[in-house]
Amino acid sequence: MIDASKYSNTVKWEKTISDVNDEILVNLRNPHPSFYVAFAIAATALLVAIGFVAAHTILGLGVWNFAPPLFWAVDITNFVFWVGIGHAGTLISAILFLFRAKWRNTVNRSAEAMTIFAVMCAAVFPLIHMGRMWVGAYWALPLPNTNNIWVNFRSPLVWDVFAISTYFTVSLLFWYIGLVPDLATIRDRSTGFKRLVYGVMSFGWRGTAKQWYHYEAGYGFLAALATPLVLSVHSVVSWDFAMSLQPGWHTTIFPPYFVAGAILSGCAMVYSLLIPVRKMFRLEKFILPEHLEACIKLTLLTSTIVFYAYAVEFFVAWYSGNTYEWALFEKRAVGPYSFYFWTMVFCNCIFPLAWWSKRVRNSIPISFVICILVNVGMWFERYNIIVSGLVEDFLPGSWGHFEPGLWEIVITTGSFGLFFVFFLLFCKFFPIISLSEIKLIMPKPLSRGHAGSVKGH
Amino acid sequence: MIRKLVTLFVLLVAVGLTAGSNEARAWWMWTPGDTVDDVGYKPTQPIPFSHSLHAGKREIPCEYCHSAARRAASAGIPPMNTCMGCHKVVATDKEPIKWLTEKYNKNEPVEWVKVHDLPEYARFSHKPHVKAGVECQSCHGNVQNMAVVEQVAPLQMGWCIGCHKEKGASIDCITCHY
Amino acid sequence: MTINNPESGKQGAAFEMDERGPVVFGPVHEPFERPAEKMVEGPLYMETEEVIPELAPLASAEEQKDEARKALSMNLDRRDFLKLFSATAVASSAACVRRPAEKAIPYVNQPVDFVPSVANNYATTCGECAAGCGLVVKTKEGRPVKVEGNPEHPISQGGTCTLGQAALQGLYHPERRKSPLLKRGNRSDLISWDDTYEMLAKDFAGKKVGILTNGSTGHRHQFYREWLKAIGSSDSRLYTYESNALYAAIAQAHSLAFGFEALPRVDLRQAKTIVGIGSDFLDVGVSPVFFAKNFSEARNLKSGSMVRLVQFETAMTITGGRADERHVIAPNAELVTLLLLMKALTERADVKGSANTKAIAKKILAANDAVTLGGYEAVGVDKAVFEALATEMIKNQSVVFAGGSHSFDDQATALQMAAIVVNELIGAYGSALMLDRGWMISPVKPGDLKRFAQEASGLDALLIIDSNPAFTLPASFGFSEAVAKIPVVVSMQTQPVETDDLAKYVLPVNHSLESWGDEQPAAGFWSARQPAVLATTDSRQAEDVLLWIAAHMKRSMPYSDYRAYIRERWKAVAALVDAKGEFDNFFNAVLRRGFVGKLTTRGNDSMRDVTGSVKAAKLPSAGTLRLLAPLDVRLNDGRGANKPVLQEVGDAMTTITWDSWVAMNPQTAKKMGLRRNDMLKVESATGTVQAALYPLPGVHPDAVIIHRGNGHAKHVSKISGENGVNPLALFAKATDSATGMPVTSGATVKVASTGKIFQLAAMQKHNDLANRRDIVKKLSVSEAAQKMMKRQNLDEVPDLYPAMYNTVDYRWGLSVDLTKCTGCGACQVACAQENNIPQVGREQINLGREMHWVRLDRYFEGDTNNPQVSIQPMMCQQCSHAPCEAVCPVFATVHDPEGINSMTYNRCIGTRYCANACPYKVRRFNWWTHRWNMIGDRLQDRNLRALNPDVTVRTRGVMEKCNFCFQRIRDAKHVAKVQDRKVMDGEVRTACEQVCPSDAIVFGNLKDPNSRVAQLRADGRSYLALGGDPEMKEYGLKTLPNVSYVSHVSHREGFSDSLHSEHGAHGTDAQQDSHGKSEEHKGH
Amino acid sequence: MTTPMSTKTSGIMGVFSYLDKFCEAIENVRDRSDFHGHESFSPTSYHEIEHAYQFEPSPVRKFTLVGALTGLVTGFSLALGLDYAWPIVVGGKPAGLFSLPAYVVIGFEMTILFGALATIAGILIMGRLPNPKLRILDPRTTDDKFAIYVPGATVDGPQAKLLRELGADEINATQAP
Repeated sequence: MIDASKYSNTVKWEKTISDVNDEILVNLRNPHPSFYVAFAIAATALLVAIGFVAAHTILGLGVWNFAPPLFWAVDITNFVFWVGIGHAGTLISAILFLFRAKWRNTVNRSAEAMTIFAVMCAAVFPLIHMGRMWVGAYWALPLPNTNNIWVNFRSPLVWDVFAISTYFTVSLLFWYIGLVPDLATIRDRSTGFKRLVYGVMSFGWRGTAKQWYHYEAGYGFLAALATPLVLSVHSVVSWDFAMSLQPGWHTTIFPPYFVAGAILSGCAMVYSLLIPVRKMFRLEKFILPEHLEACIKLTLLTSTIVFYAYAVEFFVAWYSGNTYEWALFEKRAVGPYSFYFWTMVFCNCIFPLAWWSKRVRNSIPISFVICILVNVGMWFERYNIIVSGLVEDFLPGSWGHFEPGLWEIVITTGSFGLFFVFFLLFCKFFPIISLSEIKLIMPKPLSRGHAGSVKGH
Repeated sequence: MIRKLVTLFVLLVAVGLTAGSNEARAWWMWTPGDTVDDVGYKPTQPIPFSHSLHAGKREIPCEYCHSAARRAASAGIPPMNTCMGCHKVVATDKEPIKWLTEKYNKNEPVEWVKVHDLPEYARFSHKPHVKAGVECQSCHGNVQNMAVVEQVAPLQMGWCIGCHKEKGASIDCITCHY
Repeated sequence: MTINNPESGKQGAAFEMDERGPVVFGPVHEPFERPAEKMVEGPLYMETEEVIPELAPLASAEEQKDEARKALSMNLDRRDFLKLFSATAVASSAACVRRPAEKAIPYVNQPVDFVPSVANNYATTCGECAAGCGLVVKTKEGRPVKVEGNPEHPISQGGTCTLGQAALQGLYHPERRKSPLLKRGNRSDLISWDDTYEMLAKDFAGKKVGILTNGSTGHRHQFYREWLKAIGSSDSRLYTYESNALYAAIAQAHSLAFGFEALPRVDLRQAKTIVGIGSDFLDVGVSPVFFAKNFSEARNLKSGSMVRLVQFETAMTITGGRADERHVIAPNAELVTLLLLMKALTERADVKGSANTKAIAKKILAANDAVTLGGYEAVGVDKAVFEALATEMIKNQSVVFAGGSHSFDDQATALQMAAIVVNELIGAYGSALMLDRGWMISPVKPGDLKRFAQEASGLDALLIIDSNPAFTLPASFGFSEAVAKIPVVVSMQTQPVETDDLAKYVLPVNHSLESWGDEQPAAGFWSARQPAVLATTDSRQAEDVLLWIAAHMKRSMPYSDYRAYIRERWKAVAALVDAKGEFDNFFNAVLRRGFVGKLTTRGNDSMRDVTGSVKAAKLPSAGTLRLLAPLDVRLNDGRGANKPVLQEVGDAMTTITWDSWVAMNPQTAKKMGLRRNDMLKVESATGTVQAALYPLPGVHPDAVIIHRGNGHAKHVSKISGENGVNPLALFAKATDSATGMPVTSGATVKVASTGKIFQLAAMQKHNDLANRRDIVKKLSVSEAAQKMMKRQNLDEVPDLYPAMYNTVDYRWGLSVDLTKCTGCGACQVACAQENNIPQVGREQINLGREMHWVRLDRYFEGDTNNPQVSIQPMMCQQCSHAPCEAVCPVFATVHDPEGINSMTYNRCIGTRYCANACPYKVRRFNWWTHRWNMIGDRLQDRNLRALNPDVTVRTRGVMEKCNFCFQRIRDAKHVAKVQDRKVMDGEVRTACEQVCPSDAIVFGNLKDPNSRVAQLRADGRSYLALGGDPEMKEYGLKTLPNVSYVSHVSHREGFSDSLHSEHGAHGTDAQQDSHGKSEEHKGH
Repeated sequence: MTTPMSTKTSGIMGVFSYLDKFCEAIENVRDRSDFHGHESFSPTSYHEIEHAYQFEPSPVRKFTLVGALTGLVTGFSLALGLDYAWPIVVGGKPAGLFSLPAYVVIGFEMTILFGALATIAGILIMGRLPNPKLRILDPRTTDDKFAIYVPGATVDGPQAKLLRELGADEINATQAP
């Protein structure tokens, strides 16, 4: 009746479930000093960017460096980038949950948190890029109004509003419902005001068998709902581009291509977040090399899909015989924006190939660097799609040129600041690893011998 | 403790709402969509000109004074010489008429307060509406019964659209916004 | 167009006008007047004295006049009324929820012809240059809001040039002086007009007073002469001066050749070949709109052929851009070229012209034998070219236009003389050139400038009226020095200019839209000028000032004001046109229509022996860089430089705005190691200027071109001050001896890089078509003639969605003829004026954020040294399947059932997705808040009063674009509705269509198969931009625009083939310089 | 470490350290009448416990289904309904059924959103959450201990004895939750 987990056979755990609460929740007490340094940097970047955004709201969008024929540039690049980052969390929580991939239990909490903060970062950009965000926020939603006019449900941007807000809501619920038992754990370990706060946040979770049973069922359904959602969100985002006629945008491969890219960037981001967090909060004994390797394998898989998508996109551009399409792709590869293109190709497709070697895969420093590069590459992928797709399109008379300026750089940095401020706050106040879920994949506390000792005896 | 916190929170919210309510209303006023209508707006005019006397009791047709309504976008506020056309001889002993005559002789216009006011981006023309046989009263209310003119219709887009849909008139955006 | 009083009769304005009295218009002869093909409801041109008959039918003429006087005097109220009407009062207390209370302030006495919110139109004559085009000024609530060409006016035929279209910005220019200025030493004091008259009367008493003024063909110069005489000076002390030296040169040449000082009037309708020798007749010329209209008509494909333009030029002009055959000649080789052509002609036996002419031609050639022998190489054109051309010219009806502002050297009059001879040899006089009937009056007297230079030292006082010689003459001419010696200098200007610095008195005078006056563009054809508005600042009409001065000198002239003078003079005009009945009626009717005329005729003169004037033609010296300083099409000699709208219309060939640039041949630049935007030092013996380089294809390798117009002194205007450079500083003192006009072409210069880079604000970043086939389609004449026969339906495209426009009466469409468009930019100015489009300034243009609703895309193709030029006006295509509409999240841009892609500004939230989705990139985003009420620190800020009240002013964060001037459609539909009829073809004209001097744009109802635009759309030559190749069942993007283009038709060899070959694939050097390398796809 | 002993004991907590023992205990006690109303606590959702109880499928799925279907209908009717209220042509596509493909996105997103919200509601409702009145009986159950709470039993009662036999490490008296 009680099977030893398949994983616990292959994964060599040094810890037991009794160590989980004590060692993971150490972050609530005393983080590494590097935490404060990181937080200060992130907060500074965020505050500076808030100042810039305030200024651009007052002065006008003209302060940005982009101009016709580019009406989107770094703003929407960041939007797509962050939405992409936001894919890994729910993918890991939902799809891998359904696939019963156990390694997910070590990383899903932080990945989900990352998702939520990334989607928040993403949602900021459509707002600020309008310049008059109050109008946009008010009108882009289907609210009753005295004008008797509603939103255009045929616009990909309205789909975006629906997709992003649904995704954010579902991810948030998914993350929070997973947090509830862990918050109860923290509540049980604390006293006074803190106990009250965590008590309220945990809804009074008690961990009875009935609760666990409904919880598990609901969690499963949420995962089942979130799975198509994960795949749909970036498809919808890709339609922002694919639904227009622009060369380089108007292509059917975009949805799968974007989803794969999103998962690639998300997994790479998860990895590059886990490494410092693992160090900072001394979680090496819980996030084991085997788990990291599994994450890398997924990244490698999506990288090859992305590689394929790039190749197909090029092939189709050539094969279609469409002058405009092919001229654009040619320009991407050898034109004035080729730097971005080749950065993208090398970072997303070529460097990850090193992971075919198990040694490289298991070398944390090398993998960390490659993951960072993949993130850079994925940012440039979006930059490349948007900028090179717009800068030189149909009529040569309207062509232009674009390089990012000060506002682009500061606000992009600020979005990273926003992300890390939230992520670090999360690391400080919430369990970084899902306590209840990691207990599930650890050796079960069995009386018959092999399961290690139980605390207190 | 919880109770104190809750009380504090409620207090803060209440104070914030009170202080910000005017501002918030003002903000809504500027929001696209014109959420606050002006029904009942009844400003005090420089002289107590009574439509109920002129248009009601004396049955002067609207277009006698607002003569541009059928020819132009704007119905026009009658120039003072229109007033003086009658009031050179009529009711010259009344205070407001004396005031009016004095102003007229000084070549100074009367500064009426606009009652019906559309935003600048909504382009309304009286001409086609008059041509289509829309009664003045259907938008301006029974002015002939009003001693002081007040706004009776919200003059908001939804209201316009409602009538346009009903009458089969154009509901294209560019009809009014260009 | 608004009909002022549609209820007054269903017959329409034209009939009503005739009913008004026994007004007889002089017969305007063929081919001068365009026949009215169709009755088009036009505006009722109001003039200030008019009273609407139905309201005051019984008033006598005298009373009417009083009434009108009163109306005018009420204008003060009118303006206050406006101020208060448009300004919103201060917001009431915060507790009040309502919008800030607005005041509604009526007139005290409303003018009887005034209907609030209905436009009054006044016919008048443009005063921006001396060409005398007819204008209709649309005024709203007494305030001019738009200038349009008078469609009935035979000179401009409804068109206006860039400069004329921008007149409103001059009228409302915030920098216009508010009061007379008296300068004493370093002090300058504001003085009252009364003091001014008093002081000037004292200063002028018994002195030798002179007047230096700009060109005019009307009664103005005669008035000045009479005034000079009246105050005791000599009437010979009137000096007329136009910086466009072509007037003087042509007039002088004709004076020498025929003893008759005039400019021939052109009629190109029958012409088959036009040869331009350094000519700029489509750029500036002598009457740009008249020439453009003429040329455009000759460009109509009639029975399978159209006029062929052969241009020999050094610079790359708009005229050259239109040429079917263009030869690049060495700088200042125009005369030699013309002589070579003359030689080729005389060598043919069948040459036309009288024996006398032939003899003169022979003599001229003999006198210049040395030049003609070695000329071909020096000029850079083969002999065969001239021979072939000579054959063609003799066979066909042809004409030669020679000279232009970029080729005005010391042989300019000789060039004109040679042109006269050549035109005689090809029989152009009498067919294409009219000197015997309705010739064009020269606005200046040739030689006046020479006379001024000699006599200036003898003057005691000088009045400089509406002329800015301190800027427009080269410094080496010595104008400032000469004037500095005159004790009393009075500068009377509509706007601050450099010449003011030389004056003791600076008097603000009325803008031409505030003035009375007249012009006589062609002999016997009179065009009247009346004020459309009372003076907007405390200025006076210059002529009235003179009358007041005379009165203060106790030497009154017998006129109360200049208007009275004009009326008096017009009695002669009335006699000329045989007007019967009351003169008042005649005068009123003229003001209403804007012009009257009966062309004067004279006998033919035989040509005098002019050999002496055309001897010693010089061969151009090869290998040295020569500077040409043409007049700028937009800024002219600099008079347009303080108008942001003109600065922001890009130069047609370079698309540069707001700057001066140095145009050089790309290969020369490459050889010298110079790249685009390199700041160059251009140095001559007399000076140095610094401007950035633009390698311009089609320029002769030895030529350096800097346009005139920019480089004003800093204190003159915030807009033009220190903007660009004035190339005239580089010219040493040299004049064309026959006219005394300074040379503005051919100065030897050295060019070196300063090592700095200056980003020229060029609107177009890429200069060729990148081998794309469905953007600009080109046809050879024979192909075009074939296609013309075929009808097509461009809307027949396989489609999943239901057909549109089935249930509506109108489907608005536009057609642009790429053969006719010259790229002058008048449409951009008209559009900006009509639609309240802001100007954004150099920095924003550099980023690419220009706001023009119509972009002029200029594409070079072929040889870098002599490219083909295509200009494509690109406005919103109003796609039926608009990619921009579906992507807007808030329905801010949706489709009108009548085909207009509407843009609701107040609904727009600024996602800018529509602009990204637009394949034509014609949407414009408001990146900033544009200020309208002041000249701020930013150059683009404009006068609030110049705004068109019919068009919403857009705020920051809002997308905007062309909407086919929807306000005009709306007005016309309302008028039609009231009259229970449909809108007629031609009743609605978009601002761009209305202004177009080349008639390249046609707007109308596509549902009416007989409308002009529907005819053009069905014409086989038409195509849809990015519409693929429908004949091959390939439909491109299938956006189904309501704008169609008529293919660019040219006589150029292999013109259409270039589409399907590799010919167009090579990027020009200008593009290479900006992009590093040619990156175009080389075709499949 | 343990709940303070109260004078009024209303039940007992049998605390287990081992999952297998705990499951065994559950299997033994789940149908006993003297264990009626018992509650079992575990640190995480071991499926072994569910199996030991032999639970029926959770009713949360019904919440999900109803929520998702509501969302689907809402999404499509929102889009189509507003189209019929004011049919606007964009990009040559008339409003209504012609534009249906575009509304699939709206319908889909609303399905997911409503489904997810309903699922959460299901978890909370079925799990009697949030309920501040029910207290946690032994904080160690959220750490590494398993526990069975038997209401009404006493430390020295038969239930305590049975639990001790089934391998409970401790039997503590607790107050009613």
